[in-house]
Amino acid sequence: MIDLDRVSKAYAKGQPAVDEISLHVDKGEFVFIVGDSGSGKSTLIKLLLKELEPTSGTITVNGQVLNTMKRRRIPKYRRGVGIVFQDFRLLKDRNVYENVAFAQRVIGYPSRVIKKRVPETLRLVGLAEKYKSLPKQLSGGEQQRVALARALVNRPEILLADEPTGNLDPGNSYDIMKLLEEINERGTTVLVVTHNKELVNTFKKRVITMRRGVIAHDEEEGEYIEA
Amino acid sequence: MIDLDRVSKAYAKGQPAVDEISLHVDKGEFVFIVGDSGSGKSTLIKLLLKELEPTSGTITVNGQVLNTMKRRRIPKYRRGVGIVFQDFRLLKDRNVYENVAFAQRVIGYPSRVIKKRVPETLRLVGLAEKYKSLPKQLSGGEQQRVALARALVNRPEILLADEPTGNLDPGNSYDIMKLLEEINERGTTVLVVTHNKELVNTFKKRVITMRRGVIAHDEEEGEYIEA
Amino acid sequence: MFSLASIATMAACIFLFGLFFSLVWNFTSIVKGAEEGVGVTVFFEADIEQAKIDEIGDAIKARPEVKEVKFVSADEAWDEFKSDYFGNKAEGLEEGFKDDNPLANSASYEVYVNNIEDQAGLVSYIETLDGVRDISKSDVAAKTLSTVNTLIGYVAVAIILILLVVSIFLISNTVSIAISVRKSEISIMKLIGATDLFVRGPFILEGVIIGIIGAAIPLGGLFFVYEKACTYILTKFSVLASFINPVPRGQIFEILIPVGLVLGVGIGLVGSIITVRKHLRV
Amino acid sequence: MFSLASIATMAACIFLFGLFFSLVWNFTSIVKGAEEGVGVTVFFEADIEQAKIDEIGDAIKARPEVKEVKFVSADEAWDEFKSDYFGNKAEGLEEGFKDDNPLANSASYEVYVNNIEDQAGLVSYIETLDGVRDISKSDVAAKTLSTVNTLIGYVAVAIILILLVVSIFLISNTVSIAISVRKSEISIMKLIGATDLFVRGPFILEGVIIGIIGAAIPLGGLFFVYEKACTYILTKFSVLASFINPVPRGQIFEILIPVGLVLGVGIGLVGSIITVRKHLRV
Ligand SMILES: Nc1ncnc2c1ncn2[C@@H]1O[C@H](COP(=O)(O)OP(=O)(O)OP(=O)(O)O)[C@@H](O)[C@H]1O
Ligand SMILES: Nc1ncnc2c1ncn2[C@@H]1O[C@H](COP(=O)(O)OP(=O)(O)OP(=O)(O)O)[C@@H](O)[C@H]1O
Ligand SMILES: [Mg+2]
Ligand SMILES: [Mg+2]
Repeated sequence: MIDLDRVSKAYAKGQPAVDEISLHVDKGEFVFIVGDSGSGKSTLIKLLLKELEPTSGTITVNGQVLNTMKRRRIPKYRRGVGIVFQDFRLLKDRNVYENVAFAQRVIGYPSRVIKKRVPETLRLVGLAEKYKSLPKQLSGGEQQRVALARALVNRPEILLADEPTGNLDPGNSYDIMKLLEEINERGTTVLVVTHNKELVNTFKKRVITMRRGVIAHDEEEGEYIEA
Repeated sequence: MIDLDRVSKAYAKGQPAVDEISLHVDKGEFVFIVGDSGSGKSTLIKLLLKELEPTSGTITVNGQVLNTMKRRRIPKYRRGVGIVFQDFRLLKDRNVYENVAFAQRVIGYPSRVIKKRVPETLRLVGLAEKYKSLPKQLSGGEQQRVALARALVNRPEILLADEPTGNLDPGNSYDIMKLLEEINERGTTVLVVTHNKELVNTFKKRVITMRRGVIAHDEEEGEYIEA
Repeated sequence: MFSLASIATMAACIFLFGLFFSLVWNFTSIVKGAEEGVGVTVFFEADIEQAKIDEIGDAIKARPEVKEVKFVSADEAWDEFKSDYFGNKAEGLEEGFKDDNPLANSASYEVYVNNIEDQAGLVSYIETLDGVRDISKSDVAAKTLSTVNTLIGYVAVAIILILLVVSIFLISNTVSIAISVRKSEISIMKLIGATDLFVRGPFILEGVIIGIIGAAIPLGGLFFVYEKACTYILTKFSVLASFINPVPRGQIFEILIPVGLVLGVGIGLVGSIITVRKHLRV
Repeated sequence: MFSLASIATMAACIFLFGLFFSLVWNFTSIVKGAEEGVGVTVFFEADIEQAKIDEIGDAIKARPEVKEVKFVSADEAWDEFKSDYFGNKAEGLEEGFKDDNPLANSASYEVYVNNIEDQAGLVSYIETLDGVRDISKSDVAAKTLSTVNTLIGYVAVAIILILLVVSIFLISNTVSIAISVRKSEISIMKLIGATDLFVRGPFILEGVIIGIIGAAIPLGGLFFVYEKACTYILTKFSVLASFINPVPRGQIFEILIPVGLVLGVGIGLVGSIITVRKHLRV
């Protein structure tokens, strides 16, 4: 499903943010990515979305080599990837409903489907009542859940979630992680970047630990390993 | 030090975000504020900074009634308060150094002091090397630490930190919380909003638990209580 | 907010454009009018017969470049001269001539051409006609007017062009700010999997709407003000009524409205396409 | 990026303003020149003595509104008439008069006033003088010119005002977009404890700098182009050289430069003060 071959990404001269990482994730896997602040987790996620280009190395997703992908094929690729950004990136001038619906409109779903799927997904993340609010009228945790709903609404093949519970209370965090697990069980490949030690240790999934741009540990049914 | 008398804040008709809260915090206290997503924690912090006006009730800080404070006295008041916003709010077009230095320039510190204090504070949060980066060149956790450095650099009387470790790994989070404790021990009154159950339980401070705008629990040396 | 600013800028620029367009057109038409008042005078040989004079007149009238031919008898010539030269205070002078018209021999045709540039050619032609003694033409007046005409043409084109360039510059400037404010929105859309087309669509529509509204407002305003302004000037400055003849509203707006709309929509469209494209590379 | 846009807008507007300011001024000066060419002609009673004529001349010259007095003898009058009326093809006509000048009695003074509006008063005065038979003045010409002058004055003021208003509108529009982009920056500053003054300071400075740069560029450009344009027009349209006399560069820019700079800085300043104030309420 996801293959990285000696991938590096350097923003500037010096120590690269991602340093010759090789990695394989199978279809249907659930992977936690953990690591210190600044160890390159978000950079990795951005590489997988083709938001960033690697400095060197090859990234292959679903048999498609991202490095050489034609510009006009990128949108199609991204539609198959659900993404939760660390900084949410909601559309400021649209309300919750429209933010989530946007992901569906992009693909061209008929409004009949949108009208059903969007409220459904909002209910899933516990925001059914806030559908009319603008992002700035939401609490931090609520914004984060909108971002999650947007990533889930299309039932993507791959879900990349960068710190999806950073602004959520433990109860909410657990529910969300449970939700991701369910989605994973239905076939979606899930990569979750998180700092939540408790959750990582509870869910017993594959854990990739990053340190200064390299993979320090990679364990099935792993535990959160501190630096 | 901080006194709230039946303070409410309603953004719109219906359920207020903060609902008739009365609260007293002594000078030099260290308080955790916990609660579900959307329970009104950030609203409370914003009320204390006078970013928001309460719908009803009286807020008194340091003997000054915020409700009736004259517009031109607000800047002076805010300078005595260090604040970490949940969404960081860094100045996008200034680098890390300037973002932190800004809090000192506002007060009119001589540049001699600024040149000493800013690098010192950046070292404290582990960002000494990144002083030249713009916010968008930082990882989520790094941005959060810049926000913290800005709040600390003036050694404020009161520190309000809204989710200061949400984007940090456990190790970093612990260090930061330890730092806040130290600062508290030097006399600063500290209010920390957090979802980090482990930290709350480790540090054994006063814990205020909010639920739907009201204070559900308020315990000295408390524990994180889930809904 | 930002669309509003774009519309306002668009409206202001097209207003200026329309204003100067009308002004310049009227001005050119005034000069054109003055130009047409400059003719040549054709004198005949002494003791020529009236039949011969008529023949010459017909020959001149047959030329395509001729607009008007006017016969001036010797008496008319003298009367005209007196009033031209002495105003209406010529009584004292008249005594000196009484029945002795000094211009007795000076019956003539006054010939006016459609286009001052054709005058020289016409003169050479008339000179070949039998019975023509002499042709007087005001070389200086003709040449001056023709030059003024060219100069005004140049200045008019220059002004219109400058206004056009400045307008385009200003509008695309505003549109580009307005869109760059949405830069992050555009990049979010693209990262969610929107195609360029999908992102661009609403912006292009917006550009067109901005163009239409931004053009319609000033054009409508000018349309209603134009006649009022003309009437006002003609009544307030009634002395000028004889030689200022405003270009009819229909004639100006027949051109100004389509040009204005095309300009507005075109700039709105091109402005948004170009600026969106800049932010699409995500 | 946004300051750049503000500077560009400012520059474009002040450029237009300066352009029309120079154009209008030159135009007014041409009309003024034409106006000064319209004089009155004073005829004397029959068989008047030269001494008396000189006396009248002195009396006229003594009037403050008089710009120039020119004596025209009878012979000169006839020569001038012939060339005025028949161009340089008057030989045939001359035969009819030979030594018999039809204007024998028509020596005159041509009197030019500084200001066409004073002409009527001067005429009434001259009429009271002893030995003056008649005064001819071209009422129509004087009145027309005076009206054209007023009209052009009106139009000029209207154009300059419209340009001014549009410029101010456009610039404050741009400045306000540019600053509203920084709305969140301003609110962050205020929440950190910055006073209004502290926040406003840099924006005001920026406004002033935008004003200075945005005014200096077009003013500098116009300054260098102005003389070139004048020379170009005068050589290219040399026929006009006699009655187009460009206003000297120094005279125009003595006023245009301070006005432009004050405008630029003023708008930049007021624009940023007003728009920052809107965002300061945090
Ligand atoms: N646009 C950029 N330009 C330059 N350097 C960058 C940029 N983005 C990230 N970096 C640097 O690259 C390194 C890795 O950043 P990244 O965002 O991948 O970290 P992370 O593992 O997601 O950290 P966190 O847990 O704090 O979010 C950091 O040191 C950061 O400062
Ligand atoms: N500007 C606003 N307009 C309207 N409603 C708002 C606004 N800001 C917050 N709210 C609502 O008020 C409630 C409390 O928000 P607040 O930000 O205080 O929550 P919080 O406790 O900080 O939550 P979190 O842990 O998710 O950050 C939420 O339901 C939120 O939707
Ligand atoms: Mg990150
Ligand atoms: Mg909050």
